[in-house]
Amino acid sequence: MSAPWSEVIDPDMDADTEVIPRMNMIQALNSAMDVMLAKDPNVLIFGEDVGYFGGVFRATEGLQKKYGLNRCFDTPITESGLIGAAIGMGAYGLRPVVEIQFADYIYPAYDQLVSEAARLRYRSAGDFWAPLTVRSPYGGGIFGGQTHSQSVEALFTHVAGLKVVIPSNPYDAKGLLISAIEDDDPVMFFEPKRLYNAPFDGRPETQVVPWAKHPLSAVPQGYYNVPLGKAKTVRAGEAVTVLAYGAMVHVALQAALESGVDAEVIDLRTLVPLDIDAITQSVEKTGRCVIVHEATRTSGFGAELSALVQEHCFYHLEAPIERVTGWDTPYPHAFEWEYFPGPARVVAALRRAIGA
Amino acid sequence: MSAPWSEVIDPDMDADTEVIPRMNMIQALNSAMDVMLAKDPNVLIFGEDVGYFGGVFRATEGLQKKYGLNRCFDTPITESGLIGAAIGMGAYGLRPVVEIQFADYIYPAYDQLVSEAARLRYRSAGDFWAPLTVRSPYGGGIFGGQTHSQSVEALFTHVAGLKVVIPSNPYDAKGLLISAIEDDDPVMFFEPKRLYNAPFDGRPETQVVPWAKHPLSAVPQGYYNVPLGKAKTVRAGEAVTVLAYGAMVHVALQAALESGVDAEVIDLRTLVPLDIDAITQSVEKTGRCVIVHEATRTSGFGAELSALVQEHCFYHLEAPIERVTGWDTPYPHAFEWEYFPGPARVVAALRRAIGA
Amino acid sequence: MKNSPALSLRIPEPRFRPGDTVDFSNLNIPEAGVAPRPPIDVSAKETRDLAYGLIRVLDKEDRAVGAWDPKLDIAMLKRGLEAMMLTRAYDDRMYRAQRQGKTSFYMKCTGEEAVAVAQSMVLHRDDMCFPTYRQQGILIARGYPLVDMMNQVYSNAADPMKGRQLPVMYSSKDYGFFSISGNLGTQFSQAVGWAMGSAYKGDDKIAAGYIGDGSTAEGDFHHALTFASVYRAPVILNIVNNQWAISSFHGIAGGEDAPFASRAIGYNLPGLRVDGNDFLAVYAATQWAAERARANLGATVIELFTYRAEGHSTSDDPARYRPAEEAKGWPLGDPIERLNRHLIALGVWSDAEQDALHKEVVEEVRAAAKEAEKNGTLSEGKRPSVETMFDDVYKEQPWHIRRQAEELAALS
Amino acid sequence: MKNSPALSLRIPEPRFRPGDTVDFSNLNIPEAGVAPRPPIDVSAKETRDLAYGLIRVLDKEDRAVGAWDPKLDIAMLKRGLEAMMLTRAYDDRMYRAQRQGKTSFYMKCTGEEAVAVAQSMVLHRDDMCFPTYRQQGILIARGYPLVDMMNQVYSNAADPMKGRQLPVMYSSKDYGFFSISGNLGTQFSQAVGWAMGSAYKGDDKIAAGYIGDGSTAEGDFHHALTFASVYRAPVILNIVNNQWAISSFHGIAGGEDAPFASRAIGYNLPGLRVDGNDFLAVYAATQWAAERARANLGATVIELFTYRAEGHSTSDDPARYRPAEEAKGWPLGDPIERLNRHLIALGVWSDAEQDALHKEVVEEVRAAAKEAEKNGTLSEGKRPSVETMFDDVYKEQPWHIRRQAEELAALS
Ligand SMILES: Cc1ncc(C[n+]2csc(CCOP(=O)(O)OP(=O)(O)O)c2C)c(N)n1
Ligand SMILES: Cc1ncc(C[n+]2csc(CCOP(=O)(O)OP(=O)(O)O)c2C)c(N)n1
Ligand SMILES: [Mg+2]
Ligand SMILES: [Mg+2]
Repeated sequence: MSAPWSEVIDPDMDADTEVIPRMNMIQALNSAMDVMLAKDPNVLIFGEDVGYFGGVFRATEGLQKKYGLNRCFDTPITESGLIGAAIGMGAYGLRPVVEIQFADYIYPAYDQLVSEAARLRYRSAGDFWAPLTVRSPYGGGIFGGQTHSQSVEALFTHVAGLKVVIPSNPYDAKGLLISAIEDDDPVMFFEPKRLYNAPFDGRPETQVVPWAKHPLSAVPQGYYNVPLGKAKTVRAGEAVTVLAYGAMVHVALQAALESGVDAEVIDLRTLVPLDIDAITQSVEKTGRCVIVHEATRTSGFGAELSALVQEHCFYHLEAPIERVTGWDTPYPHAFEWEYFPGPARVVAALRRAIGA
Repeated sequence: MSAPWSEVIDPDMDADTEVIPRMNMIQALNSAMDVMLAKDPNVLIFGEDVGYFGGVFRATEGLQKKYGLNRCFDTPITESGLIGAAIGMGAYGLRPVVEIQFADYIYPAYDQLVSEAARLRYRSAGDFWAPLTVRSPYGGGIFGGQTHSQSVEALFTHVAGLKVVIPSNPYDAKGLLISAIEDDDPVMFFEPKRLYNAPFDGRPETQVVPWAKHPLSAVPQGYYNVPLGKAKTVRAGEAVTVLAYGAMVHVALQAALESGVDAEVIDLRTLVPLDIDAITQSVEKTGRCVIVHEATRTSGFGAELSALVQEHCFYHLEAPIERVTGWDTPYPHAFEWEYFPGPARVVAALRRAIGA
Repeated sequence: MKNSPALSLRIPEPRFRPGDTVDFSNLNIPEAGVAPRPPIDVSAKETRDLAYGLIRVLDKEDRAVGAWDPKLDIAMLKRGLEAMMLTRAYDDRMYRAQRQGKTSFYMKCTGEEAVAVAQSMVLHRDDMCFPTYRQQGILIARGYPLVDMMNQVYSNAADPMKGRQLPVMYSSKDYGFFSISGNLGTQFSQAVGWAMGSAYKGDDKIAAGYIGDGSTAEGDFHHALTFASVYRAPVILNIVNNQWAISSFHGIAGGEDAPFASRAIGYNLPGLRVDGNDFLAVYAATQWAAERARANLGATVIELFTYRAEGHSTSDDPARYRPAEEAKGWPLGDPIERLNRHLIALGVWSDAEQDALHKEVVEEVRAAAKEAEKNGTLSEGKRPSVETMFDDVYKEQPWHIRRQAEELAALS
Repeated sequence: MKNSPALSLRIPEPRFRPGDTVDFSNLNIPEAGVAPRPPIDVSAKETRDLAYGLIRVLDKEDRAVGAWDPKLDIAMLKRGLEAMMLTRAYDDRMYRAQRQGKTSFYMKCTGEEAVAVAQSMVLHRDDMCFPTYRQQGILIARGYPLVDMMNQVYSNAADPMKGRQLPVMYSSKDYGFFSISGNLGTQFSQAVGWAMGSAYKGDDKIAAGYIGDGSTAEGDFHHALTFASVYRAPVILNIVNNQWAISSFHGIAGGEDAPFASRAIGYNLPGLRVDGNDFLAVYAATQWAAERARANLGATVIELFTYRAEGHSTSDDPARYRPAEEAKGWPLGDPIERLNRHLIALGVWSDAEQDALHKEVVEEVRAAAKEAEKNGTLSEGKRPSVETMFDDVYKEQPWHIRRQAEELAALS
């Protein structure tokens, strides 16, 4: 069976940089921050263990050494405190890029993000704003147990004033992170940690193939961006539309391959603002829709997608919209693969969706 | 025009209590706590300003005087701290009933609720649990501006392990609160503050009619309960199903009346666990569905309802499911009635739903 | 174990409840002038007595005494007096406007005017204050137009906040006044972040954060002190201890057994406890902290010991939980009266001048209100235009908000 | 203003990074025996010197000296030694099990064994500990079956937590060991709440909370101290200062300029700073605090000054951020060695006995591991039954979770 990403539509790499090295997602993220630290003196990076050590996933490795203590430093372990400080710095005119070590640990900062970062521009009628970027690894597939595996995106998509971005490959990761840092609104940037070092299609039993073998690991060394708010069709198809993001993009591609269903797979990339046109165009064509995410089902972002699809495409829909998601339980350590929505579950949903 | 609640189907008051006084919602809630403090020495009440003063909305008035300092007391202004303490007390074997002064101020406690209260039973495999009840006024209609008007329910419906309850009238408020306090799981109990002193159908220009004139203000003085997880059909109809909760139940009834559309209005009462049977039975009958809530639209609980309805009733649906919700903005002080989803917006949705 | 006593909870209660006779004689109030004024590079530990004491300058004879006397010239004193009086007159007018139904809500700072006014006179306009809802005196002392403040309170067509915020939640970058949040405490750590921004850039601006006694219990208080200490941020962290948090007395926040200022020492930050109703003491302590911050020596925590003389807000009736006469019994007096008496004691002021000034500020406020009401009030007249309610959620309006704006427009 | 210096940030850095020579000679370590032991009803302020000092009992000659000597009998000392050695042997075995792929993750408490072991010997089994992931010694000292701990680490068929939790996140109500959370800090305020529960009921049980030096920066730390102070809760609030928080040294949490114990005073709580590698000092300080709590005098904050001798977890390589020899250079030594030497100094113990005991505990652990592995490991053998993953989200399974369980079952 060939790797599912052999079906990936090639990226349009319009960045005018000579060298196109291979990067895994961590390297791509690191490169984005490197580029932005060099480009804009107002960009600075902080978070727990991101300084000398370079972060528990090594995303900020070498940046303190290269740019100095002031530009990339450790913070006390208080997610609320560090977001609060970042808001103040943002209001000062800086562009803080902060890391929350795991998305599971973002809750202490929820008030600062929801009540403050998201609302500052609105409540002051544009007098103040805080252009912060909050990076955080999320999702499962690493036997992290219930506090290193959570998918929290829906808790932020409900909050007007925040943008929510989730990349699925190194090329997008770098380009989207640069866009997020340059954006004047607060951006929640969730990184599917299972994809950091290699793509993963949801089949733990198969051998890991490194990013280097994936076309989207060809990442220009210099500056480029991938715009926020634009989805990407990563597999064209006629039978059913699959909406996915993060690690689930790879699972969806694998499921399309395994099932033989002619699925069109859309990588949403940005959840808010959503690329509704890409979605409706596809569903109007296929008449069927499967939504895949790792988060708990009830009130997950899949609910919003399902609601939007039926609002926009009701008269085109030929079968119920399917949701393939994590269960409404915490992520249980011993049952990683029973919880993780792998290709088997997506295949089943694809078959149901096409009535097979 | 007659009051919309004249159409309310009468409650089945099977509680064997003699006196049925009239209570507004605050009195009903107070009565529920009074009954439970008397019944169970493990019940205690705390929160900001709930002690001597009796709470900024007077829900705990008189309880400290009646039961003593220990049973009903003020806490420091730290929502996280007071929920943390409540979890510890719950684990000790108590049944804390805590007040978060406004739902807008619940975010500092989000971590304790999501990471701790919701997961304690699961992660300890039943070794520990914390049966706390978190009461909090929510919603707009009182010119409270963006930090006294928020509807936060969807942020909790996404969290496995929490129950979410929202009453729409004094009778239910008391009966549901008693059930919540007796429940062994953590229950988020959101109170539509606009309904505290009188019902409100979304028409600010009409004169306030007190609860006393509403049949559901007949609240038994003693113990009774309304079970969690059960919706209630508050208006029978054939043309379209309206799903609502809290203040929106009254708005929906008013819209049905105004529009002349033969709507069936379901008061969900409990969002998690949801009474899916009541919903599907109705939608299968009407083939149309309008969902109404005050919260911001994107990723609101309406999204989950919409997704569920189309999953369960796809082949019965004759028109797109409509969502009438608050806008994806903070609640702007000057535009209370432009933000609040009043009957005019519901009427328009009802008409669209029936294709009129 | 079995012979240990039954445990019990201690639920703190204030000394006086409605019906009780107010008697503050057991409150330990050090004499004016006795607190030493250490050099600004003092170690945190050495400020211990200041954190447990009370810095006071104005003595019983209304003279300025001791090391903390800031020795202000008469013009400055008069400016302070006038700004405090204008603040009080403004509060009175807006309170009445709310009672008349012209707006939904209002909050006074009566009795606490010295805090905001004195501090804003020390700080530069390009320093940034992160105020709570009781520092309107900052804007007033800095000459922000009263009419614009009122436009905000009325949520009218000229409201600089476009009707988005509850009354009193002002914002003005130009006047060094950060957008007020309804959420308590959150801005304390933001103030530290802003100050860190200035330090990061190698600028010379400093920040001032404000938090109420009750709100010190929020985590933000701890985060702010931790960050300020670790990164040595140029910030003044003010705790406005007005004894009450709505109906809860300061003891519910843990302020009875250890003064709030004393929290600072454990973070290696100097803590000053200051008579908040003593304009000169507030001025001097702030000056000390500002010099310290500008000299790159880091943050200072100042507890401003004052009293909330009126209700929490227009939604509150304090007589339900404290004796109606408690405010009058407050032993540290009223900041306006005290500065007035000081000027008289200096021989440069008279009761007649005070009366005339009072009339002047009342008239100034009255005129401003007339002007503001031309732009509408919450209940009547012009409003901000409705479409604007969909702006500024993001810098650019995304499609879904645009469609919602259209949906609303289509309804009318 | 313009002549003030350019501001700058202070970013704290540890004294040694990889490549540096470790030299702790500038660390101020008071002599054993010098700290006074106040009565348990001492005021918080009077514990100031204890908060800035270091309570130590074992002196350079391995004798127990001073007012804090708990004067334990030999049997108790040997019990403590054995529990610490068993803990270390257990850690070593489980660490290797992880390296062998038998589980996903493991965390040792090497060098910190005295904290959990001594404290759990002071506390009663029906008191409740709210541990972090480095107090496995509590369970071990109390005789909780090693096999069950291993079953948890392996997430196997006999895991008392049914495979739900990451390794080391034990829970046992019966052993006074609260369910560990992966979220730092959260349980500090819960411990206070539990203690308040006991006080509310008029019972005599007390609670002990644990938090790491790094985690003190979380708001929960502040909330716990505030609640403990306000309601006078019968709780011991332990700060385990092992110098490191993953790669961040204690200075990033603000522990360099003011010891963590000193935070307590500002909340009117006594603060004790204790040599955490001195079994006797830990025992004595805990006993003092427990007596205080049981006498209804309220909470005590104890900073346990120790050193994380190994990596943060199996996912960590400390040589990336601190000198490999730093652990060996730690001037307060190793708790097991120190207690061993004390027993030898007392003339009741020998190196040979120590060796024999070591072999015994290693064998005990080996046997337990063999037993546990019969129930499976994470990678092989029996697992908890899959359906159980849908239990205990709520007390009763609601319809939507039941349907999801069915959905999963239908797949296989
Ligand atoms: C996070 C949060 N919790 C609760 C409230 C409700 N609330 C508004 S003001 C107030 C009292 C604040 O007291 P204090 O900090 O002493 O300030 P003061 O009003 O005395 O100036 C409370 C509880 C809020 N606004 N935000
Ligand atoms: C809320 C939260 N933030 C971050 C983390 C990630 N994390 C796990 S352990 C750790 C360091 C904790 O250090 P410390 O409190 O000193 O405890 P120690 O590991 O030294 O025992 C961090 C940052 C977490 N588990 N929870
Ligand atoms: Mg106050
Ligand atoms: Mg540590």
